[in-house]
Amino acid sequence: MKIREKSAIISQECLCNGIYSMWIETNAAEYASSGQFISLYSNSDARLLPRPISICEIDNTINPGRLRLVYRVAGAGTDEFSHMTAGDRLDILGPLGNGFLAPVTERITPETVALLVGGGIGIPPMLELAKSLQCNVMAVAGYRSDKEMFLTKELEGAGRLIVATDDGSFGTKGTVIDAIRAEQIKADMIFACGPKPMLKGIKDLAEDMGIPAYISMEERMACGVGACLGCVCESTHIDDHSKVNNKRVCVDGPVFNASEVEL
Amino acid sequence: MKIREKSAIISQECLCNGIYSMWIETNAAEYASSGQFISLYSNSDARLLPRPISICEIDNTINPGRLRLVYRVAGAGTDEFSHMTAGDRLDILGPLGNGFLAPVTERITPETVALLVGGGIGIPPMLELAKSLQCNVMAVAGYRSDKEMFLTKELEGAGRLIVATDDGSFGTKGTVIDAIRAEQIKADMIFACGPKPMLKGIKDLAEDMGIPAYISMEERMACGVGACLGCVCESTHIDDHSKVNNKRVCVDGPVFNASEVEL
Amino acid sequence: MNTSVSIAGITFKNPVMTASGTFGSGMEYSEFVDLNKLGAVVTKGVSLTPWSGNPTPRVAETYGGMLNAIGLQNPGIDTFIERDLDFLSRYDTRVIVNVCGKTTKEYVGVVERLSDTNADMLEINVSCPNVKEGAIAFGQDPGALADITKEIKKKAKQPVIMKLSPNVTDIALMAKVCEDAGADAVSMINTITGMKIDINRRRFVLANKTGGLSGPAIKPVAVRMVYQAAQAVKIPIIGMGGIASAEDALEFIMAGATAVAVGAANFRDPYTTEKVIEGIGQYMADNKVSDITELIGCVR
Amino acid sequence: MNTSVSIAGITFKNPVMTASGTFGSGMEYSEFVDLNKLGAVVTKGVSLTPWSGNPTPRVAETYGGMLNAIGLQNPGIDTFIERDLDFLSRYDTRVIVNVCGKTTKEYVGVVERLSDTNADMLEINVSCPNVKEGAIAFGQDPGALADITKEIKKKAKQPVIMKLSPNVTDIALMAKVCEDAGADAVSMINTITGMKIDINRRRFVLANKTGGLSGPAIKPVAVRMVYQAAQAVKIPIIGMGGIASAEDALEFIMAGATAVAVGAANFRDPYTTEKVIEGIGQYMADNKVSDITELIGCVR
Ligand SMILES: Cc1cc2nc3c(=O)[nH]c(=O)nc-3n(C[C@H](O)[C@H](O)[C@H](O)COP(=O)(O)OP(=O)(O)OC[C@H]3O[C@@H](n4cnc5c(N)ncnc54)[C@H](O)[C@@H]3O)c2cc1C
Ligand SMILES: Cc1cc2nc3c(=O)[nH]c(=O)nc-3n(C[C@H](O)[C@H](O)[C@H](O)COP(=O)(O)OP(=O)(O)OC[C@H]3O[C@@H](n4cnc5c(N)ncnc54)[C@H](O)[C@@H]3O)c2cc1C
Ligand SMILES: Cc1cc2nc3c(=O)[nH]c(=O)nc-3n(C[C@H](O)[C@H](O)[C@H](O)COP(=O)(O)O)c2cc1C
Ligand SMILES: Cc1cc2nc3c(=O)[nH]c(=O)nc-3n(C[C@H](O)[C@H](O)[C@H](O)COP(=O)(O)O)c2cc1C
Ligand code: FES
Ligand code: FES
Repeated sequence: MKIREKSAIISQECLCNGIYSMWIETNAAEYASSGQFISLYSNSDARLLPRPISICEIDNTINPGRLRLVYRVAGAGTDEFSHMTAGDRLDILGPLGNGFLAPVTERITPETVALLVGGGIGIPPMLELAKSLQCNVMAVAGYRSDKEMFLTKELEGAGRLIVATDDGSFGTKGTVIDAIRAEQIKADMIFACGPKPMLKGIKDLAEDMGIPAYISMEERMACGVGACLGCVCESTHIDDHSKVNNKRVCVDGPVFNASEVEL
Repeated sequence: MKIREKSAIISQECLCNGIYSMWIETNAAEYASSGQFISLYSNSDARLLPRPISICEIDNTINPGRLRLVYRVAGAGTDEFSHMTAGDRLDILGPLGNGFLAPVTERITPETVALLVGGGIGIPPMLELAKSLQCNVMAVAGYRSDKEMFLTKELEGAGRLIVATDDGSFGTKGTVIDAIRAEQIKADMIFACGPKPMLKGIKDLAEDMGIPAYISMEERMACGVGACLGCVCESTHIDDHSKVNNKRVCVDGPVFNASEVEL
Repeated sequence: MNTSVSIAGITFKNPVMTASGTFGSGMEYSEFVDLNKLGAVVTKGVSLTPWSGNPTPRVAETYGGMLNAIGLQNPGIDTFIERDLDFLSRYDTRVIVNVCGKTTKEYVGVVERLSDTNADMLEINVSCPNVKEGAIAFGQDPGALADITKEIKKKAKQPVIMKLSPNVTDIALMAKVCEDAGADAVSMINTITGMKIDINRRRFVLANKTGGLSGPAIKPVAVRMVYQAAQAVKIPIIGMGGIASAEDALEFIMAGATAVAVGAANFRDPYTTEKVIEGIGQYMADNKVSDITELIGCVR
Repeated sequence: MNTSVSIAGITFKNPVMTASGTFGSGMEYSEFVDLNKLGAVVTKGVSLTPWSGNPTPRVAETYGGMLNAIGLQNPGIDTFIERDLDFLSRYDTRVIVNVCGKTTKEYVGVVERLSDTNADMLEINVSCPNVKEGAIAFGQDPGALADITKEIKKKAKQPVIMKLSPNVTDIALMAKVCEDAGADAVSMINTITGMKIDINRRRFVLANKTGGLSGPAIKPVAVRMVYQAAQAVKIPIIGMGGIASAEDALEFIMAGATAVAVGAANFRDPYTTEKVIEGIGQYMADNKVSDITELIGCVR
């Protein structure tokens, strides 16, 4: 069930330089699951297209009907959102996409070891995933430096957390891949979100380890519901929709088994 | 001196069905005089052109730096303004135009009898004019009915006021012209603002009476400063700017000697 | 109150359609919109074989509009008939199939495959600015446009709508050429070719460099073209380009469009088509218009 | 940091100009903008005799833009030289005079009258969509465009910029035609023909029915045309259409424009030209661009 409505902003805070966290109240929360995303619409009449933002947390217990979105100011739209405050209204459409658990073909048991990997602004969706997984969770989060770290406390609360920073100012120096290698992590499956080169690294790593990796992809979107074919990514197999090799990130994804997509 | 700035809304109230009164704080107030207008800019990025609104009152005594604008909701822009409340910001450009007293070629003495005629949403600029004239002021205001009357108290405060209503529910039944004829008003000059047919009536009346009439004209505007030639009205004489018969309402007017313009 | 209109003998319950390529075959939007309420669903362009379209990024936002360079990705006519037309057969709405091809032969091939299907009409896309061969090449040359229209008309079992490109000097001429070549209707406008540059990365935003501009920004151009075409031809016109409200739709109808289509606006508000239909009804009630056909081309 | 650009041997202190017809001759805006800071003032179109233009309403707002149908009202070349050129001679900025006419003879007449004035360059408006004769008729026909360009070049003492219409199928062809006919530069785009209908009164908003669309809405079309023209010709291009910020201006420059002009944006913010100039300087500083000419056409 997808909801198109004016949501209400409950709170907004700056987590660190350029990274904002926003709780919104919306009927979409009821239908949401980890790895899905919400399309946010600008209040400016000049900006018509949606800004897709992953769901970072779903509150269906203390304040049911609330979603947390954590985002980086990347342009005019996200800049506008970052200036909103409690009580402001924000047009949304969601939840959209498949989410992390839909494409998981393996059974997850309490014994399963799930490795969650987030790079930069790919970290937020890992939080709801960590909270919702009923198994052993290990998270690896990659940041530029210790000054740009966010959500680490929340992730620690959900399982073991390993941090990598590009400049080595905290945790392992290097990428999340370096950290996983350095810590010789073993797992039954990987979930990942982050920049393309990182996802490529995860795909290779998972192949080496002989385990499946479920990765969340990004692409420019227009409809967000699978109709416009704006957001495709190249798939290894013929896709069901267009019978070519293009899966739609907005409905076939954003989470794909890494072996399904070309990176 | 024309000011382009973000003004602050001090107060907003609905005077009667669809007519709003707004006080704004702006540096433009210092340079404003009766009959000039302010270009208001929408906060919507879809609406780029100005909405010209006449100055209804200038407060340079109690709260210097404030202007009153009284306007009718006519479309999307004025509708947007009507929803603004104290503290909101509104982009403005002004004061624009010549104002009522600039084109007055006669001398005004304390003995002069000035007849001020406003029809509907043409009434607001008469208020500041009535307040600023140092002579005998008689005002005639035309409304549709007693339910749509506004600014009558303020106008009464500034001189004698005669009201005409289309349906006769208050004052003289008929137009302002009917009222002036019925009351056999004598005056040395007329100032008028209102719909085109009314201005035409005033022009004819003034000719009959052998006195000058200064009328405020309306036209669609783009620049508001005389550069685009969007807002011209047909003039009886060759205009100075383009050497044709087109005066610019935004700078040559909005107030013209009725004998100067074709109606 | 009558809101139905008729084009080439086919009756539509109201003049509001979906613009090709912005609504898929209705499946994705059926979660929001009751397809039975629409005048017609106009499907995404379909070709003889599957097309994979252009590389990404395929869409970009512009002031009051958007660029797209999808490149006509589609599953080809076989899957389309089997899946999409079958899906649409369950709804009480008209089905207009948008057809694309690289050569006249390919267009005709698709048209022939559609002969004994539930497609009510065919819309021939000779105006897509985002593919190298075919498409816009036909739509920008009066001679080529006449030829392809004639070839298609020879084989088509259903009425044929030629979808025109705004990227021409004289839209009235192009509409006339279609009428003379036997087209049953014309639709306009397809997107206007545009470009966006990312000044920080110093490169094109779209992988295809150029894309087609659509959305509210282009509405005045589209209304003008519908008006000019309406003065030149007698066949019905389906108008589109920036429609996001009933007021927008009525502008097109008054300019001469018999029907209208909602495109990019669906992306911002999936309920747009239903709102446009309701709003037109409201306008008719408020203004005591008993038959929508009174409004078609009423401004001259 | 060098921000100066050169067109046909004339140097401009920066690439930012005013778009003809949106800035008068600078008088009205000199209250807001220091004209000495501008690359050039491009004046409103001037004809041989005074023109009274079209009836009102002449302007209408559209989503993210505006329509105008001024119809080239102007005082004629005599008053213009005496008053406007004299006014501009007091400023340290380049002066480009925009020229219009109904016949080739009229254009040439204006051009000749300008020979011994302080006009630095001439911009020939063969693309105004709002007058019945002349203007756009020349700008939409390659043959007529070549002819008028040649005639004007024969008589012109100053370098000649041909101002092109976007209402054509192939802008690259039109630019090439001008180059081949001897034009020193081309400028683009003039406005795109559009229309607005008042659905409540059921009539055209503009007295002229159609008008020219300008403003942010048209920017993607303008950038695309500048890019296409830049791939086709070697003469410099002056780009315009929807520029309201330095970012917008830089898109045009990277697409291939040597200079840019600000039009409708002046109406919303009279300080736009100065802000664009400052913003370009800021971009150059931030990105360590020492010479603006490095950016011209850098995206391909
Ligand atoms: C499935 C998905 C989930 C995402 N989750 C998050 C998240 O949780 N937190 C976060 O900070 N960012 C996330 N992003 C990226 C986010 O959508 C963009 O940063 C954002 O749209 C930029 O908008 P803007 O107006 O600030 O930038 P502008 O550059 O002004 O945007 C212009 C247009 O391009 C689109 N666009 C620009 N960058 C991207 C991008 N990287 N991906 C998709 N569209 C883009 C915008 O949506 C808009 O339509 C996600 C993207 C996708 C596809
Ligand atoms: C010199 C002058 C003084 C005015 N003073 C007042 C006043 O004191 N109070 C008042 O209520 N109205 C006044 N008006 C009319 C007022 O400008 C319009 O009602 C208003 O612009 C409508 O804007 P909108 O967005 O609500 O309507 P829309 O129809 O949505 O406006 C669309 C466009 O048309 C323009 N427009 C529409 N109607 C008019 C009009 N009648 N005159 C000029 N432009 C118009 C708008 O400015 C806008 O650019 C004045 C007009 C002028 C020219
Ligand atoms: C994403 C997208 C895909 C499109 N695909 C097609 C298509 O396949 N066939 C076609 O004829 N037109 C296509 N169009 C053009 C639209 O049908 C329509 O003519 C155009 O977008 C103008 O309408 P709008 O402004 O309401 O979007 C497409 C437009 C968009 C935005
Ligand atoms: C009110 C107005 C008047 C114009 N007059 C002229 C003119 O006299 N000569 C000309 O060549 N272009 C004229 N133009 C076109 C502009 O110079 C410019 O090419 C066009 O508006 C696109 O730029 P913009 O979107 O920045 O406005 C005029 C445009 C407007 C809006
Ligand atoms: S955004 Fe339209 S198909 Fe994915
Ligand atoms: S509005 Fe531009 S000249 Fe008056």
